[in-house]
Amino acid sequence: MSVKKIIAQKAAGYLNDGDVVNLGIGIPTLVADYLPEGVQVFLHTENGILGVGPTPEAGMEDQDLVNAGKLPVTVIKGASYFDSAASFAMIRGGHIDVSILGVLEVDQLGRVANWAVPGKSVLGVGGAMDLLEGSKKVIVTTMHTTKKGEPKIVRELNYPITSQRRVDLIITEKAVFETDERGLLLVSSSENVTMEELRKNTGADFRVKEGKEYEGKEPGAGAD
Amino acid sequence: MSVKKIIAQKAAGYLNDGDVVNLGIGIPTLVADYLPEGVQVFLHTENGILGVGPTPEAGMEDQDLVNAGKLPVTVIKGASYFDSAASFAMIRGGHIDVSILGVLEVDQLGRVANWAVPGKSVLGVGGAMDLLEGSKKVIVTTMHTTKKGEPKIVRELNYPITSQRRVDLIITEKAVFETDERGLLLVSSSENVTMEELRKNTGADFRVKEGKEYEGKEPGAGAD
Amino acid sequence: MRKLITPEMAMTFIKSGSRIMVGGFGLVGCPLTLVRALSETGIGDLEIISNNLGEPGKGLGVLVREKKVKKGIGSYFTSNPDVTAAYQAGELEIELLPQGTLSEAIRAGGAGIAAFYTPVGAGTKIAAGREERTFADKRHVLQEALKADAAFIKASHCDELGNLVYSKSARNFNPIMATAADLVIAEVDELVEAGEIPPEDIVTPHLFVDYIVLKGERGK
Amino acid sequence: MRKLITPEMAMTFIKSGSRIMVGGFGLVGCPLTLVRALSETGIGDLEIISNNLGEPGKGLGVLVREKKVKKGIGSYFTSNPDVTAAYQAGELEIELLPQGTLSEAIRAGGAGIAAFYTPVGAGTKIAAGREERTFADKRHVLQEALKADAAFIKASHCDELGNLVYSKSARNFNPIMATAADLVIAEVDELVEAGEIPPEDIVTPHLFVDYIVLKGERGK
Repeated sequence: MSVKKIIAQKAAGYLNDGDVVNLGIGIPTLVADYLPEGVQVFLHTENGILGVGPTPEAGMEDQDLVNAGKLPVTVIKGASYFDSAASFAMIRGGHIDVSILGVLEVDQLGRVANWAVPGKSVLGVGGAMDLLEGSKKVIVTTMHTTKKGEPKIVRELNYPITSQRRVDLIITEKAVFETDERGLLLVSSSENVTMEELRKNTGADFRVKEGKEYEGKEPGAGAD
Repeated sequence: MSVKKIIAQKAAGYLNDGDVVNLGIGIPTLVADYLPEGVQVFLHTENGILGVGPTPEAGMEDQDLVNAGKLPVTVIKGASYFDSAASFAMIRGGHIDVSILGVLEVDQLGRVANWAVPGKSVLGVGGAMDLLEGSKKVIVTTMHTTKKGEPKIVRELNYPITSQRRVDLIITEKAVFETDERGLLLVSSSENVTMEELRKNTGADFRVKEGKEYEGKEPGAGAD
Repeated sequence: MRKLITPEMAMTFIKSGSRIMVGGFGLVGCPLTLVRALSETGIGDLEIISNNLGEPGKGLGVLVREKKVKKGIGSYFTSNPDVTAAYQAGELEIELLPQGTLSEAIRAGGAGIAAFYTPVGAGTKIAAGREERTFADKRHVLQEALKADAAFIKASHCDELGNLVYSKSARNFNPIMATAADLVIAEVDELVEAGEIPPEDIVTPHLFVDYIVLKGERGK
Repeated sequence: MRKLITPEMAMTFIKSGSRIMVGGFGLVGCPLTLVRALSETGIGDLEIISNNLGEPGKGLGVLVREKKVKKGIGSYFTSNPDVTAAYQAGELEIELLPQGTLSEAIRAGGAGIAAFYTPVGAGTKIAAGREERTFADKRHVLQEALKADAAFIKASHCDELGNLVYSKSARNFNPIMATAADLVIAEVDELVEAGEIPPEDIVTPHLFVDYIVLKGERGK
């Protein structure tokens, strides 16, 4: 299984049956494929669908039916369509249970940068800020380091911040962190990852969550 | 024809084909019965209908289908239903062509009191303020004087004002007034009403609109 | 259907002192089964957000008669003389808003908008003491959003996920109240299977609805 | 049908320098016939309110290439490299808003709400210099309503009065833009008779719609 799929599978373990979930582009999109048995979630997409289904087979695409990434989708039974103001009212109003997002960076207070790159023209934000601000719970799924091996979890953001709201969970291929008002809490690390390696590859300080083992252990479904 | 029906008929003459119209309780409700030939209007009611039709026959009432006066109504072909926020978005957003309202008083700047009585508990306002504020055009239909013979068009309101917005037309059984930033303009008076009688029964100053005859003449349909 | 409960069970989620939104324009679109179930409990000291407080002895009027309503927030209470009497006796507090400001404040509550500026009411007694601001040379009044602990709403039918559609003008305040409370209980005439309501026709998507109660049901 | 006109006739209502809202999320739900008709006129210097400015050479992207757009107000322009290039060349002004703030500002424009407070964007670069205010211990940003001279929207079908319904996720910005412009022109796939769309299912009531154009129609 690819590393990205492993991260997606870990994130899927944190979803509860009945959750309304918004999935970002990239790793988050993969989460839908790894839902634990007995867990049905309802996928919301900010362009105006509740109840997104699997990708259609080639040739079966409907040009009026896309997700927020503008990719063709299907809908499940009981799905509904609504306009953009209504869709963002759902997001901003706190009606989305979980958003799963990719990031450029997370800081040590659990705040995210995922919309703009310094020095480049800032011409796109989409729903990133609304989702971070309004979702009841935000899960970040990300590779632990960049392609160049630099930490994505950093003391201070190098990229423009997306929201002052701290995310609830950060899930990488190496570890899972929760956050509290003081910062990051290591909940678990992957089997083959030592604490030393984790400290080295994490640009921010973190504490180990009390009562949690911090090596070689994954949280179970709904463990939060 | 009763005096109230005469007022309603005069008001109907000011409606144009295709207008979206909101009718208040009382004389305004009667206006629908006197539309000139070739003039179809679409009746909006603030509890959430566009396309209100005639009163249903006895025994044919639908308990889910009422107007803002909570009276049973029907709908015409092409009618639609919407929620209260959407309905008042239409009103406040300037999407209603004409509102026809009853009043307690109008002042000499054309401002209306029609929601509260001084000294009594103020426990109801409904859509009165929204309709006055938001409608493209407001027509007041009212008896020229109270049952006691006191003017309803007054220099200063004795009742609490409903909106700072001045109405466009005031139609009574004796006269029709337009308004401008300086006050009331007599557009026409009824055949049997002398100027002396009009001045006596009107509590506010008014000017006679330039180029208009002011006695014994009614405006034609769509004459505004 | 996992969201389907009895009216009595629904009332176990409500506490004295709660703020509850109740749908309906007068009795039209009012969740009468839920209101009756509430009146059969000992729950009182309520703050009710509703356009009206029912009619004498009908709908929310029952709660007024039983002196279970501490405060009413709405736009038109004049049609129930019991409300006027309770208000004058100092037993009932009233907050009166223009109907459009009321409905917009509820929508804002559900939409995560903290406050908005409306021109309606500016320069009138209803806005006395309120914060004002001028936009495009026009006076506007600041209105904060309204939210509630619970909303009782009435829909015509509902699928097994909790998607709702409404009948005719019984829609009124129901769809917006469904968005603006921590706990939303919908009373419906009829249940259908998921997929029976076309996705374009659903007015209240199921994510807003916590529990469903069947109209007229009692005592299970 | 009295509201039915040709795309060419529709363009006679548009002037250079106008501010126009254009529906659609990318090309989905974008009124492509109207956009093409506009590109075939000499009308330029436009301010376009739209989530995106199309794709390179497609939809609104045509107007960008032809340098007919003076300013874009939207939430996501990154997907069209022509926009980035024009922006960097100083030929195109951009106002970027979070997508929810954009859609709410358009709704507010149609609903007679002058401005509102949203928590989204507070404390970020996108809200730099904006007026802030705290509600319930949370920072909020003031956003004024957006209106336009004209709106081009896309619906699936329309009855003879101008009532509109939309197809699936092609609904997006169209219903709100239909409320927020002085002149609203709807491009539709199909016309039906009044009464064929059930009153509960109409998404945009006809009072918002000034003119109707048939999709794909040209040169009459």
